[in-house]
Amino acid sequence: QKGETVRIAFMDPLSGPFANVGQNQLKSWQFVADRLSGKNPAGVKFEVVGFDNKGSPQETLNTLKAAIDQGFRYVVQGNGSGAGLALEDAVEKYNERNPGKEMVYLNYAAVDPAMTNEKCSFWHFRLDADTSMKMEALTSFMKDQPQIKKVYILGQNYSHGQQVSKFFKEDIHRKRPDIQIVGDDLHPIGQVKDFSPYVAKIKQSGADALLTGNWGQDLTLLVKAMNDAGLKIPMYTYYAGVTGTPTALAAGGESQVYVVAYGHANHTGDLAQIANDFHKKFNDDYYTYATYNGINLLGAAMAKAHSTDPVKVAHAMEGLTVKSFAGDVTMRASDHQLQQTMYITKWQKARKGEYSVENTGFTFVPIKQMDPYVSSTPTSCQMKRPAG
Amino acid sequence: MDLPGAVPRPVPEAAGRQAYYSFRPLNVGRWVVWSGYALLLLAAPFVFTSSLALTMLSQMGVAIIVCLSYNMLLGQGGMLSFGHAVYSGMGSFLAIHTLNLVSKGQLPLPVSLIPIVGGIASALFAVLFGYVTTKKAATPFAMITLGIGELVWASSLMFPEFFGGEGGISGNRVAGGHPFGITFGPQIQLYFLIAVYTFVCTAGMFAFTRTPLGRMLNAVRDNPERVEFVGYDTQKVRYISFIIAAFFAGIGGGLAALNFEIVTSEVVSGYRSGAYLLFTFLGGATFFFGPIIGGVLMVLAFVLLSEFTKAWLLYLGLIFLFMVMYAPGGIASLIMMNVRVASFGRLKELWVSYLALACTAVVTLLGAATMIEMVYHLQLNAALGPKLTFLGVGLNARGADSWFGAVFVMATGIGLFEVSRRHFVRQWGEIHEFIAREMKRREAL
Amino acid sequence: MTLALELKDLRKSFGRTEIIRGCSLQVQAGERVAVIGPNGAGKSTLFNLISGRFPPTSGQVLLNGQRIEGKKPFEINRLGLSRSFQITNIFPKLSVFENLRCGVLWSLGYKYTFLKFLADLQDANERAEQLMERIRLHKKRDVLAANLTYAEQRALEVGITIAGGANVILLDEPTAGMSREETRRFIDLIKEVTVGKTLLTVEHDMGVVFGLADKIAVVVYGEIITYDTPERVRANQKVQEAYLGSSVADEQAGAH
Amino acid sequence: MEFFTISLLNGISYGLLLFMLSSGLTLIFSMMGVLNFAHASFYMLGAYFAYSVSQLIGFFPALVVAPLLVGLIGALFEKYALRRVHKYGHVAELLITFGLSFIVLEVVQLIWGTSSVDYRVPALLSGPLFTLYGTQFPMYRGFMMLIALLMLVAIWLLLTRTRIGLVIQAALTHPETVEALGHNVPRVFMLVFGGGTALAGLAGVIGGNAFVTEPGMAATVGSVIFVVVVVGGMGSLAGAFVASLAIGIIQTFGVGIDASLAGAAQSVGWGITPDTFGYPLWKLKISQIAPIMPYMLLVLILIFRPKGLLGTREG
Amino acid sequence: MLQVADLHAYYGKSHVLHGVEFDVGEGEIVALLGRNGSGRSTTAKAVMGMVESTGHVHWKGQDIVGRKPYEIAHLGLGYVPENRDIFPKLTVHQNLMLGQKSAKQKGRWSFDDMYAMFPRLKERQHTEAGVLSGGEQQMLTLCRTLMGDPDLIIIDEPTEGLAPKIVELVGEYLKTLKTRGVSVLLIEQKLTIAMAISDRALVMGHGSIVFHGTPETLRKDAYIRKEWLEV
Ligand SMILES: Nc1ncnc2c1ncn2[C@@H]1O[C@H](COP(=O)(O)OP(=O)(O)OP(=O)(O)O)[C@@H](O)[C@H]1O
Ligand SMILES: Nc1ncnc2c1ncn2[C@@H]1O[C@H](COP(=O)(O)OP(=O)(O)OP(=O)(O)O)[C@@H](O)[C@H]1O
Ligand SMILES: CC(C)C[C@H](N)C(=O)O
Ligand SMILES: [Mg+2]
Ligand SMILES: [Mg+2]
Repeated sequence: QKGETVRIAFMDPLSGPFANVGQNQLKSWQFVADRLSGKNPAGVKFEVVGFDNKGSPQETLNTLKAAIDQGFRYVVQGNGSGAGLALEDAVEKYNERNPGKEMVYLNYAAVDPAMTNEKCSFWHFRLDADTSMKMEALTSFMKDQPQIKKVYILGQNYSHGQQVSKFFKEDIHRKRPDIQIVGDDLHPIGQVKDFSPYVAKIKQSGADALLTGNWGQDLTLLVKAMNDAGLKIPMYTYYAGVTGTPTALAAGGESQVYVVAYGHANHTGDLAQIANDFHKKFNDDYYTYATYNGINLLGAAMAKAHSTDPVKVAHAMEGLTVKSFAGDVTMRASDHQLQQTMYITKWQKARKGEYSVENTGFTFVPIKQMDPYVSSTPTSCQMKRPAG
Repeated sequence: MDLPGAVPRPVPEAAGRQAYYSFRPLNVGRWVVWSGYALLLLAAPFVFTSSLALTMLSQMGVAIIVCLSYNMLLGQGGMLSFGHAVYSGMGSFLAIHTLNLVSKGQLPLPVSLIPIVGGIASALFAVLFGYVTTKKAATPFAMITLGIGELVWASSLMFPEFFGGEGGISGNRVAGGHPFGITFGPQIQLYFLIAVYTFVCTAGMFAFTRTPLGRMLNAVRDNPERVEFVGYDTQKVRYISFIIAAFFAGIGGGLAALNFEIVTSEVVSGYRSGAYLLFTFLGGATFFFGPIIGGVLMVLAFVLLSEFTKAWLLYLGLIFLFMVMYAPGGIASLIMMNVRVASFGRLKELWVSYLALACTAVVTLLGAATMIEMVYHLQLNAALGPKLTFLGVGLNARGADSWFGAVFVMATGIGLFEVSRRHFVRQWGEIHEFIAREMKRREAL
Repeated sequence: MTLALELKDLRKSFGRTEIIRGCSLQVQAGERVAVIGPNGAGKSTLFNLISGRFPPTSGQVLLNGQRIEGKKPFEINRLGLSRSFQITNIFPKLSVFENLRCGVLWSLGYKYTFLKFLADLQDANERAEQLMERIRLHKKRDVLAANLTYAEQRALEVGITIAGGANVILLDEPTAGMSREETRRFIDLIKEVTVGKTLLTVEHDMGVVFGLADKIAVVVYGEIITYDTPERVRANQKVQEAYLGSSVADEQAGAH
Repeated sequence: MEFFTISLLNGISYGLLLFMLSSGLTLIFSMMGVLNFAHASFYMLGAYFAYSVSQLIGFFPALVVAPLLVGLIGALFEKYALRRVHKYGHVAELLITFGLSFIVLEVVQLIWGTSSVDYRVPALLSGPLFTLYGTQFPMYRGFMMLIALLMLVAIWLLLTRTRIGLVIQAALTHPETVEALGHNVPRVFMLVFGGGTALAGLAGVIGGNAFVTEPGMAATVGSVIFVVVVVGGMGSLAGAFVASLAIGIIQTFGVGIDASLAGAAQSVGWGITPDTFGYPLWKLKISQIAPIMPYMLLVLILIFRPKGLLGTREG
Repeated sequence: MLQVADLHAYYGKSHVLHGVEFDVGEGEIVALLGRNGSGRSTTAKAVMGMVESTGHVHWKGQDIVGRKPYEIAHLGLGYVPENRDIFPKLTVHQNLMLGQKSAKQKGRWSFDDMYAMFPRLKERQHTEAGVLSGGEQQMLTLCRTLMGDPDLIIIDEPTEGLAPKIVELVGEYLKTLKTRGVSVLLIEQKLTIAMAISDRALVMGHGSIVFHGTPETLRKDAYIRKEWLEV
C-alpha cells in the first residue's frame, strides 16, 4: 500500500462554456494530489487525470466507461448536479453488475440534495455541502440580522433554483417567522439578458434583502442591474466565488453580496500556503477547497483500510473524521455527506494582506463561521451497503 | 445500392427495361450492400471489445437512426430543422418513463419493445407540433423549429415533474421478464438490440424513399408549387413525412434511453439539434447513406476527439468550414464520385494521386496540429512548463525550434500538397471528360 | 356537346388594379381553344385563376358544371384540370421518369401512401413509361430534369401536365423559346397527346395558333374581345389593331 | 404608475438593445438572405477587441477601431469562405457560419482565456443619467440607446440613399446579369457582410461592458436575435425595429405579471390543486416564462403572419 | 468599334466557340443568326466577359478579354440577356434604376423615354417585376440595359414571347437606337425582323461564323439558309 499510486479520474467540462471552471478544478485536484502524495497517512501517491465530460450527463457516462477501460477505480466530479446524478446512478449500476471491479465516486461540488437523500448510493461521497445545508447556514446567519424584514427570492427555473426557494421558505419560517417573503420569482436559466425588469419588481416589492441561487451570468447580470438602478439591498448568494464571477462582479463596482460556503479566500495555514503557491504557479485562484479534504479523506481511509481497494476504502470512509483547514470534518455514514464548518463571507475591497480574488482587488471576507452541527440536515437516505 | 439523388445511371438495355422498375429482391448489388451492412453491425463488437467501444458502438447505432430520420426532413424534404432533438428527446423521455413502469411491474411490456413506445410517443408529439411546423416551408419552417426547440428546452428545465430536473430520469433496463436469459444488463446484449433496430430502421427509412409519399417528398423539396398542380397538398406531404421522421427519431431516442439508463434535459437541447444538423450534412444529405456516416462520425467526434485533444472544438469547426467549402455534398458525395469513377473502371489510376494527397495532407495537418496544440498548451497549461508531448514527440511551446519545426513541416506539407493537388485536379478533369464522352456514346447506342 | 369549362364574369384585381375585368367563356368538351392577346393582357392570369393559383376577386369558374373558383390547386387538379407554366416549372433534381411518375401518382389513387413500393405500382410505372415515349424522352429516362435541354424541359413540362389524365388541359406558351422547327414538332406532339381532351393554350406564334386551334379567344386589357373561329378572328379589325399588327403577323402565319 | 413608467423605460431600452444586437443580422439577412449563425460570435469579437483596444488607447477610440476590425474579419470571411459556398444554397451558407462560430469561440478562448475579462464601462459614462421615482437610470444605458438609434439611422440611410440594397437583392437571383449592367457585385457583397458584422462588433463594444465579456456571451444572445429578425419581417429594417421594441416591452411587462392559468381557473371557479393533471403547467406564472416569450411570439407570428410584422415576403 | 477575332469560349471543359470573327461598326445594326445551340448567346457572353474565353475582343481600341463584366459594362457595352433575367423582387422602377451604372449618371435615356416607349411599363412602375407578364418582362430587360447608356448593345432574342405587334415596335425602336448613334448586335431567331432592320447579317454554325454579308445576299443564298438556318 505504501508507495502505491492511486489513480483518480476527474470528470468535468474541460471544453465548452464551463471549461474555465473545470480547468481550474482539475488543476486544483492535481495540485493538491501532488502536494499530498506520499505525505498522507497511507503513504500512497495520487495521480489525477482529467476526462472531458463537457458538462453533459451522457458524455459523463462515456468518460466513465473510458476511465473504467483505463483501470481507474476512483472518480471525482462536481461541476453540475445533472452529470453528478448520472454518474452516481451509473456507478451504482456498474458496481452491481461488475462485482470485484467497483468504483468510488467523490463528489466535490454537485449539491443536489437528492444525491444524499432519495437517490443516495453507498459509492458516492459528497465533500461539498448540499443546497439544504447551505440554506441552514445562511438562514442561521440571516435570522440574526434584525434589519431583514422582507425578502425577495429570485432564482433560475431549474431544480437548484427551485430548491433554494423551497428550503429558504421552510428554514426561515422556522427561524424567523416574522420575515415576510415579498416575492418568489423564477426565470429560465441563461435566458435573461436584462435583469432591470426584475430589479424594478424587487424594488416595487419593498424588499430589504434578496436571496438568489443564481450563478454565472445570471448572477453577475443581476448584480449589475441592481447597481445600475441604484438598488442597494444585500444579496445572499451561493455561487459568487466561481471562476469568472468575481471578475464580472468587480467590473460592476461595489455591491453588497454575501456568500455561503464551506470555505473562503482568506484561510490561514496549510490551505493559505496551497492557495498562494497555486496562484503563483497558475496565476489563478484556488477555491475548490474540497480537493484538500478529498485527498486527505482518501489518504486516511486507505490507511485505516490498509488497502486501496475501493470497497474497503469506501467502508473505511464511512464515519471517518479527518482534520481539515477548518477544524474536523466527518463523513457521515448514514448518507455519505461530509459534515463541516460553514462560513458566511462578504464581497468587499481587499485590504492589505487579504487575498485579492482573481486579481480584482476584491475579496471574500468571512464574517461568520458556523460549526458543522449548524448546517447539518437530516437525511432520508436508506443506504444499501454491500457486504464486505 | 441505387440511391435517390445518385448520379444518373446509363440507360439500361431495352430488354431489361421491363424488369427495371419492378422490385427485385435479389438485385445482387443491393443484396451485397445490405448484407454487408448487417455483417458490419454484427461483427463490430467482436472487433472493438472494450467497454467504451461497446457503448460507443451502441451510440453510433442510435445516432445513425436519428441522423437518417433527420435526413428525411433535410435531404429528402428540403426542410431545415433546428429542433430535431425535440423528437428524439421526447422519445427518450417517454421510453424511460415506460421503462420505469415496467420496472415497477405496472406494465407488462418486454424491454426490447420500449423503443417503439418512444417512437410512437414522438410521432404523437409530431402530430401536435408538426401541424404548425409544417404549415410552412423553407426559412419560416426553420424558424418555427428553432422557436419550438427553444421552448421545449426551456420547459424541460422548468418541469422537473416530467423531465426530472437536473438529474433527469433514470431507470434500470434490467426489468421485466428475461426470455432466453437476456437481461440487457451487459452492454453487449443491448448492443445487439440496438443493432437490430438500426438495421430495421435503416431498411424502413430506405423503403420509405421508395414509396409514393417518399417520392412526393422529393418533389416538394424541388418544386412545391408544381406539386400542388399534380394533385398533392404540399402541406400534407410535409406533415405526414414529418411525423414519420419523428417516429424514427423517437425510436432512436428510446434506444438511447435504454443505453444510458438515464435521460436528462440535454437530449432536447438546441445544441443536440445542431449536432444532428451538422453531422447529417457532414455525412452527406444528398445520399441516403450519408447520415449513416454522419452518425458514426458524430459519436467519434464527441467521444474520442475530445479525449484526444483539448482543441477538438476548433478542429470540428475547421473541418466543417472546409467540408462546406470543398465538399458540400458531404462525405457520401466524395464516395459516390469515386464509385462513379470506379464504375467506369478508372479508379485504379487514381490511387497514386490519392496516396500522395493523403500523405501530404497528413504532413500539413501534422504541422498545423502541432502549432495548435502548442498554442493550447501555452494558454491552458503554461504553468506546467512549456514542455508538452504531441504524438510522442517532445515539444517546447516556447522554443523557437519547435515552432520552426512545426512551421517547416506545415509549409512543406502545403507545398507538396499543392503539387499533388494540381496533378490530381488535372487527372480528375481528364477522367470526367472521359466519362462524359463515354456516357454520350452509350446514350447514342 | 357538354361544356368542359365555363367562366362567368370572372374578375381579378391585384391591389387597386383590376387585371381581369369580367371574362366569360364557354369551352365545349374536346375543343381546342387558343388564347391570344397583347403582352400583359391577362392571359396567364386567366390561367392562374382557372387553375387555382390565385382566387378570383369575383365571378365563377365551372369545370364540367361544377364550381371550382377559390379551390386550392390540388383540389382542382383532382377534379380533372391540369396546366403547364409559361416559365418552365418541373422537378429539377428528379429524373425524367420520376418527374412523370409524380404526375401520374395521384390520379391512380396512390395518394400519400408509404406502405407500398413505387416499384410495385405496375400501372403507374407503365403509364409514366408510355408517356415518356409519347413525349419522346425515353432516351433520357434517368437524366435529371435539370440537365435536359430547353426544348426537352418544355416537353417534360407538358408531359407532367397531361400525366394525371386530366381532361381539361391548360398550356401557357408551350413553345416559347423554341426554334421554328422545334415548335413545329412540338405542336404535333401536343396535338397527339391531347387527342380527345379539352385544350386551352396561350400562344404568340400565329402560325401555331392558326394551325392548332378550333377556336380563338382574344384577350385585350383583361377582357375577351372576341371568341370565334380562326378565320373570323383573323379577319376581325379590332384584333388586327390590338394585337396582330400589320405584315409581320401575316407573314408568320403564312410561314407554315 | 411608477412601476409602469419604469417598466416602460426598461422595456424600451431593452428593446433598443435587442435592436442593436440584431441590426447587423437584419442587414445581412434581409439583403443577402444568409442566416448568419456567427452573428453573435462577431458580437463577442467586438467586445473582446474593445477590451484589448481600450486598454491600449482608451474606450472611445475603441468604439471606432473595434467595429472596424470586426468588419474587416467579416469581409475577409465573406471573400474567402462564404462567397465560395453561395452557389450551394442557403443551407451551406448557414452551416459555414455555424462552423465559423465554433472557430471564433475557440480562438477567443485561446487568446483571452476561458474566464470573463475585466472590461468596464468608462468612468465618463458610468453613474446615473437621471433618477426617476428613486430608481436610477444609468448613463451607459442612455448611451446604448443612442447608439442603437444611430445604427437605425445609418442602416436606413444605407438602404435608401444608396443602391447597394437593390444591387444585392438583384444579385441574389441573377448575379451575372447585375454584373453585366456594370455593378461590382462581389465587392458589394463583401461590403454588406463586412458592414453587418461591423455593426455586430459595435454592439459588442457597447454590450461587452454593459454585460459580461466572456466566451459564453455569444451563446446567450445567439437565438433571440433571430427572433427579432423573423418577427419583424424578413427584409424589413423597420420591422426589426418595431419587433425589438415590442419584444422588449412585452418581456419587461411579462416579468411584472404574476398571473397564472391556475389563478385564471380559480377565478372562474375551477379548483386547481397540486393533484390536478398537469399542475406544473397550471401554476406557471407569466413572469416565469417572460424571457422565453420571444420564442412563443416567433412561433405564433410564423403561424399567423408568416411575413412578420412589417415584412413583405415569406422566407 | 467592336472587333472580335479568333474568339474561343469554354463552359468548364466543353469548348463552345471555335475562333469567332466579326466586327460591328458605329451606328450599325448587325444581326447574328443561327440555329439553337449554335453558340450565339455564348458569343454575347464571351464579349461581356461572362464565360471563360481566349482570343481578341477589341472595343474602342482596347482588348477586353479577361476583364470582369462590370468593367466591360463601364466601357460602354450593354447586354440584354436571353432569358429575361429581370429581378423579380424589385419593382419595375428599381429594375430600371439598376440599369444605371451610378445613381448620378446622366445618359442619353431617361426613365421617361423608357416609359414613353412602352407605356405598359409606366403603368406597372411600382409593381414587383416578378409578377409582370412574360412580354412585359422582355420590355423591361431591354429598357434596363438602355438606362446604362451603352454605345453598343447586344440583344439576345428580344422578341421572344412578344405579341406580333410589339415585335414590330421593337424593330422600329432598334432603328431609332441607331439614329442616336448606338450600335446593335442583334441575336435573333426570327429571320423576318432581323432581315428587315439590320445592315449586315452574320450566320453562326457550330461555334464559328459561317456567313457574313448583307441581308440581301443572305436572302439569296439558299444554301446557307438551308444548311445553317432551317432544319
Ligand atoms: N401577382 C400580381 N400582382 C400584381 N400584378 C400582377 C400579378 N400577376 C400579374 N399581374 C399583372 O397582370 C397583368 C397581366 O399579366 P399576365 O401574366 O396575365 O399577362 P399575359 O397576358 O400572360 O402576357 P404575356 O403574353 O406577356 O405573358 C400584367 O400587367 C401583370 O403585371
Ligand atoms: N452553361 C452551360 N454549360 C455548358 N454548356 C452550355 C452552357 N450554356 C450553353 N452551353 C452549350 O453551348 C452551346 C452553345 O449555346 P448557346 O446558348 O450559345 O446557343 P444559342 O445559339 O444561343 O442557342 P439558343 O437558341 O438555344 O439560345 C450549346 O451546345 C449549349 O448546349
Ligand atoms: C457551475 C456550478 C456553479 C453549478 C453548480 N455546482 C450546480 O450544481 O448547479
Ligand atoms: Mg403570360
Ligand atoms: Mg441563345
